[in-house]
Amino acid sequence: MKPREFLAHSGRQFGTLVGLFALCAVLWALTPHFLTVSNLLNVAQQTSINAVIAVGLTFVIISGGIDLSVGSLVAFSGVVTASLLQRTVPVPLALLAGLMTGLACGLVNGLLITFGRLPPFIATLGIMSVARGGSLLYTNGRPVSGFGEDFRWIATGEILRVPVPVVIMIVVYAIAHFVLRRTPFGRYLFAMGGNEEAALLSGVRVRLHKTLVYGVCGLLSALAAVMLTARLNSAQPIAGINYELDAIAATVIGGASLLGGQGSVVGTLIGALIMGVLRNGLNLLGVSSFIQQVVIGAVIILAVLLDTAFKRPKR
Amino acid sequence: MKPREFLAHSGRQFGTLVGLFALCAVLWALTPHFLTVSNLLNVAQQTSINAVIAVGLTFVIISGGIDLSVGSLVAFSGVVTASLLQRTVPVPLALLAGLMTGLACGLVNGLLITFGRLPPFIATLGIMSVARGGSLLYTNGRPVSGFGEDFRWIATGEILRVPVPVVIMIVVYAIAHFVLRRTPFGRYLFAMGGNEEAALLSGVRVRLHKTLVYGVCGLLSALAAVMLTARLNSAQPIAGINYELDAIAATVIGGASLLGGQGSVVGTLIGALIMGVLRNGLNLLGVSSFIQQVVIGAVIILAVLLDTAFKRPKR
Amino acid sequence: NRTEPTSAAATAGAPGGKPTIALVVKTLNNPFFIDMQKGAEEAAKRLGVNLVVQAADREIDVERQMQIIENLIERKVAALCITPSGSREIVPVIVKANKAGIPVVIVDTRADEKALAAAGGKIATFIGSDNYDGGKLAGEFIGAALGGKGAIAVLEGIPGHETGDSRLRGFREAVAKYPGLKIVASQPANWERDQGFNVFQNILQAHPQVSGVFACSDLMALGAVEAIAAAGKTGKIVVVGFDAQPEARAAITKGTMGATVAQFAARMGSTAVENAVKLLAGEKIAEFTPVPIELIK
Amino acid sequence: MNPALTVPALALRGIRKEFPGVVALDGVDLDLWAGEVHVLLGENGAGKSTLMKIISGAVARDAGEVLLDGVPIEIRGPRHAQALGLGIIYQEFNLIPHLTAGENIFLGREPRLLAGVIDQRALVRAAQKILDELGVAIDARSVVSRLSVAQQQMVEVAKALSLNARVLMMDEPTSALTEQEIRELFATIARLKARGVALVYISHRMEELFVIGDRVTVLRDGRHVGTRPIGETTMPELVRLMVGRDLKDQFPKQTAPVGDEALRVEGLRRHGVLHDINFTLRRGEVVGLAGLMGSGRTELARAVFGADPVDGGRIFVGGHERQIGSPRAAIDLGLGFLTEDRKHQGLVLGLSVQENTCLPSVGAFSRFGVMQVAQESAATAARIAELRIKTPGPHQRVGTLSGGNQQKVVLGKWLTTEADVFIFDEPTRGIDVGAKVEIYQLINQLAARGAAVLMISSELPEILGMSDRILVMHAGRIAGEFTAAEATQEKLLAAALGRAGRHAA
Ligand SMILES: Nc1ncnc2c1ncn2[C@@H]1O[C@H](COP(=O)(O)OP(=O)(O)OP(=O)(O)O)[C@@H](O)[C@H]1O
Ligand SMILES: Nc1ncnc2c1ncn2[C@@H]1O[C@H](COP(=O)(O)OP(=O)(O)OP(=O)(O)O)[C@@H](O)[C@H]1O
Ligand SMILES: [Mg+2]
Ligand SMILES: [Mg+2]
Repeated sequence: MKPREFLAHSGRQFGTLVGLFALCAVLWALTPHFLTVSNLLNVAQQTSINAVIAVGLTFVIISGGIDLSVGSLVAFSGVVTASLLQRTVPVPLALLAGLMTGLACGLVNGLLITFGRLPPFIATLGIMSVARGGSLLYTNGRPVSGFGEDFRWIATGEILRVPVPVVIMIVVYAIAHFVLRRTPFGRYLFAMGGNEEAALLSGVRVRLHKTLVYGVCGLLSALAAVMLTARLNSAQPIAGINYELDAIAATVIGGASLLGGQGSVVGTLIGALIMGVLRNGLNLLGVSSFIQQVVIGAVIILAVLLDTAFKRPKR
Repeated sequence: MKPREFLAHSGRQFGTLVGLFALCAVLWALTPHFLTVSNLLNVAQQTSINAVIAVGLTFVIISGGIDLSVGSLVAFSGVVTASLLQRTVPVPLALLAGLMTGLACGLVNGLLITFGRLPPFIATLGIMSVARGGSLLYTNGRPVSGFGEDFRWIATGEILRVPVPVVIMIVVYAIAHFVLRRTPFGRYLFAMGGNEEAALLSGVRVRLHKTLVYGVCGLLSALAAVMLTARLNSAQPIAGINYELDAIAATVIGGASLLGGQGSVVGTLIGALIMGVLRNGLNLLGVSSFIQQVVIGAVIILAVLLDTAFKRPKR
Repeated sequence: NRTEPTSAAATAGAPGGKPTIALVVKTLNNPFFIDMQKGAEEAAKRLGVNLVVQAADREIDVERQMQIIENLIERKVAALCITPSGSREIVPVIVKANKAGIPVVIVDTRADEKALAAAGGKIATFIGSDNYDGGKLAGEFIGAALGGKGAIAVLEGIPGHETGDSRLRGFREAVAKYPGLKIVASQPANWERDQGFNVFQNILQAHPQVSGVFACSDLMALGAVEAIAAAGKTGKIVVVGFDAQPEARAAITKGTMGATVAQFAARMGSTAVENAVKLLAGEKIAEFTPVPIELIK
Repeated sequence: MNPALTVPALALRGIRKEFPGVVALDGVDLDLWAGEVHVLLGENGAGKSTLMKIISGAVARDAGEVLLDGVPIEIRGPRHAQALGLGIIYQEFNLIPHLTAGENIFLGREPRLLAGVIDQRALVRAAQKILDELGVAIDARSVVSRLSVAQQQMVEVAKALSLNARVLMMDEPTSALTEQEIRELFATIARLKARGVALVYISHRMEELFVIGDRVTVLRDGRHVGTRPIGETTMPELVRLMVGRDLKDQFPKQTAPVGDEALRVEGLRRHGVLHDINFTLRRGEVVGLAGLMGSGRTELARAVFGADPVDGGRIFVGGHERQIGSPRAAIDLGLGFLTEDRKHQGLVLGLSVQENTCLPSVGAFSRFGVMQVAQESAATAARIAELRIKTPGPHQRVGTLSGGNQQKVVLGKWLTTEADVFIFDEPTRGIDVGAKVEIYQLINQLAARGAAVLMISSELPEILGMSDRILVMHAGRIAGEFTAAEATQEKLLAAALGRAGRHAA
């Protein structure tokens, strides 16, 4: 491809990447603590949970939907996993149960949207509230904490000197990228989001794949829940509040359109990293809490402005 | 119109209205406190703030956009108004300044979206954070409180035995309905949301009207801020957090599509009332707060399910 | 089988003629208020009254709390016990309760006295302790534990939130008495455990010399404890929290946390209900019932 | 004995379909034999597309029977129809904008490497092969949203071909194509026919059906009014069956007195698209603009109308030089632009007939910022009557109208404005013969009223029949200019191919 075509094609990603590098360069200039291996690993770890949720949301958003329930599903799958672990259920079984909880809730979202014909916003808003209430009821509003080292390895362990959460994130992204680009399921997500009617008329099983994509999103929320629970050594019924906003932000900064049909896993990763680096940097710089909010808002706007400048079409 | 056409045309509203009545009927059967004049006025008052914000969001959503910053703008305009009042600026002037603050911030949203070509989600997410930080900085994080009776009349007064906030809500809805249905601006919102390209080629000044609609949304947020400040006798820099979710929910329950081009002011009012009645009823019934969340989620889903059942199209 | 509302406010809406007392807390997503609820429930059972406990989903949602109280006034509960989400924002609704003839008991967080007087509202009693005092206790502890010198970090709650704000003011004031103590970082972690972790992890990067940390709530403190463990510094940093949650108490026993401030939520809940019942019986009660604030270490 | 010779490949019996307010089909029978091209004719809104959608599983019938090889079947949905070997090219594009041509062609039927993995290389190869066989220069890897309308249409054709269907329905496949592609398409149809595929062909270009049709069925108001072997019928008979009356003249050209200059374009340039464009339109004149697909006619219209930025050149309206920075500015100067792509640029499908008709004139229909509903209704009623728009009422959603009727609404939009310079880009695309004549008469009236009309069209007969003067574009330049008298189909084609013709002044 010619450079111009390349830019036109992957302009969004490229622009955001420039934004990320610019942000890093600024932080590097401002504080010596930013560009150290240990800090970068911290950032990667801190980003991993949002990044895993954001992948699921990217799928949903590409398919033309939205999922507001991810944060509540993090809480719900988290407390399910944790309470099983406390009843000394073997770790793999507890993990499986936690993941299945997320999957099941996600599928309920999907069924409400496809068979119930609810707008995704409403269905997932409803489930968000139900799952949150459910987690609180299930735990009586109290956190469930204290797990064995084998479980906590998910947060504290290292594989080839890379922290396990970072490894999980990388694996999830690799798989997600492959699924999106190389499997019929991924293709159909773009098709449904781009023109649902046309996808249906082309013989795409829209209901099936739409239901599935919410299931996948729920599953990834549950994975994030496991990571979060291991990290904090505790599962809380109020975990994950407003996580949907962070995840959607990462996805949209990464170039996905809320109208559907557009988006990429790589873009989302960049988006999540921008948010992670930004928060880390502000902490390192010791910026006062009020100013932090101003800066976060301004940087999000600037990063995406920079980015749209790269793909300004001629028309 | 024949009944069937009528349903096809305003099916969404009709269905939601049935949902609202069903909800009221259930509450009436369950508690004697629900169907009293004072309680209904109470519900109307409690709904008024969300309802006013939701009108602005309905406009934005019809035009194909989204505004996440409404909650922060409530806080920002609120503290601006309040601090002026405390400096004994005359009430009308302080009100004007507050409203202009909201309008100005809304226009900034609009300009970022039109001239900055940012996705509405990103622009308003950024401004949400900036305005929140701004309010905190401006007030040093402390609430600004204690106003004269003339200002508080906005919350405590009555006109013909109807509380002022309810009167404001009714007036805003009447005007908004008129604007949407009977003015070029309203027509353009539907056209832009339905097909921006076609609207542009039909001579609609898309940028102008898009900028304006965010301005209007900001203005209405500021009006809500005034109402809230008078009600609480205090303006908080952290007021309005998550208000956008309630307002979007009211809009979408009321039949608007987040894809744009669809929606109505009457529907939004019904949506806001469903949420208000539901919360009021649960309090009256003394339902425990965890179960409340489950019930709220379930009722939102049921209300809209009932509603889609009314306009199920044939293949 | 709907029952017509009876004329006497004190018995309305109460099956079996028992009066209904309402407790409105900031939120029930927080174990502190769950403890308060437990205490109140125990007292209600003991004294033979009905109790409804309600709260907003979010602690900072003052307007929602106001709505809840308005709705309870509509329901004509016999007495209201309130933990205000905002000390000044609660005033208008106290006035409403006054107008409806419902006595108001304030628990845990004071209603702003000046604002209350200006609005002509009145409360029956205040039961509780002061967050500001608690912050001071925490500051004094950390000063003593570090021998009056060292670098400390602070984890704030949601910026602009009153509860955190008072705790912080108390803490800062106490620390200021030690010239050798320096607050090198003060960052918001929004009352959340995972943010407590992330933010403290980042602070440790910039300030590895930190030897003490004060978090405005145990949730954030427990997040910081995990961050310290992840950095391999367990035992080297004094962590002080607030609220004395069971987990924090356990951490103190284990030695991973230094101290936490206890406010005895359950006792506040039961005292509130006891006072309300006395009010309904026409007995006189004290204007202020202090509940001790204590450092658990 | 081969069943293909004794029973029709596909037979419809007593098909009925009702939409709210409209009976779209009422007891329609149709036999499709293997190896025949069966032409379906009917006015706009007669029910042709609906009938096809019933076969393709996009629409469920209310009553009637579908027989495949004589066996009654139930078509459960589009996917099922594909599995049964029933393929279709829809009248309205059904492509996914952000996927490539190849990905669109094989959507839902991607070649697999393993069970769940797409063989992208095989996909591109196979798609490219089909496109090449069709004789179009489209890269299978190009994103569909960047293709021109004609190219998108060819992608649709390729998609249908890739199905290897035994019954293939084409709903106005040529409405967006120029001569060149139409020839390629007809060659393809002949090949399919020889292979024993049963084809249904819908078109409003009457001359085409005598070239490729074997039998023709006419629908009117949702009812079957006759089936004829092509050899045993004539154009007038078919027109009579369709519209219920005789049509005297297909191109009722009237010349109006030519007046002052209405629009003059000098040296208009847009990098890579338009090169040094000069032309003049006078009041009372109808100027045809011919050219091949991609020659830049639409680009020229957009540039003049202020929809695209230009790199240089001057535009004069009514003799005064004007800066046209936006469509709004163009409309205010009295320009009107009927776009070629009604679904994406012409209409807001979710709004009503009335709202669409009045959209460019909203300003004119409002006083003190308030819409004058009575005026709007009156104007809409006038357009519905003039253009014979078939709709249950002015408040019907435009998206539910038949393709031709949608096109009429786009036309009505511009007739409602006070414009006196009209740019019509493919104005009669998808419009039935009867209505075409009415539109030509409307164009005559506009010219007689003193308006200037620039008519872009890919139908040379229409250009030749209706223009006072003809411009031909080739590769972004005006490659020829002819008077009505001197122009012939051959001369225009030669100019369009860049081989002959003289440069415009
Ligand atoms: N989804 C729908 N809802 C309501 N009415 C519809 C719908 N689809 C089609 N119709 C109506 O059914 C009738 C037949 O439409 P159809 O599209 O089959 O016509 P057509 O013969 O293909 O016309 P054209 O030549 O203009 O394409 C029209 O009156 C149209 O308005
Ligand atoms: N959105 C677009 N992006 C990139 N190139 C485009 C776009 N639209 C059109 N083109 C290209 O611009 C050139 C001219 O466009 P277009 O095909 O619309 O011209 P035209 O003469 O009007 O042809 P026709 O009307 O027959 O399609 C073509 O090469 C086409 O591929
Ligand atoms: Mg058709
Ligand atoms: Mg064209």
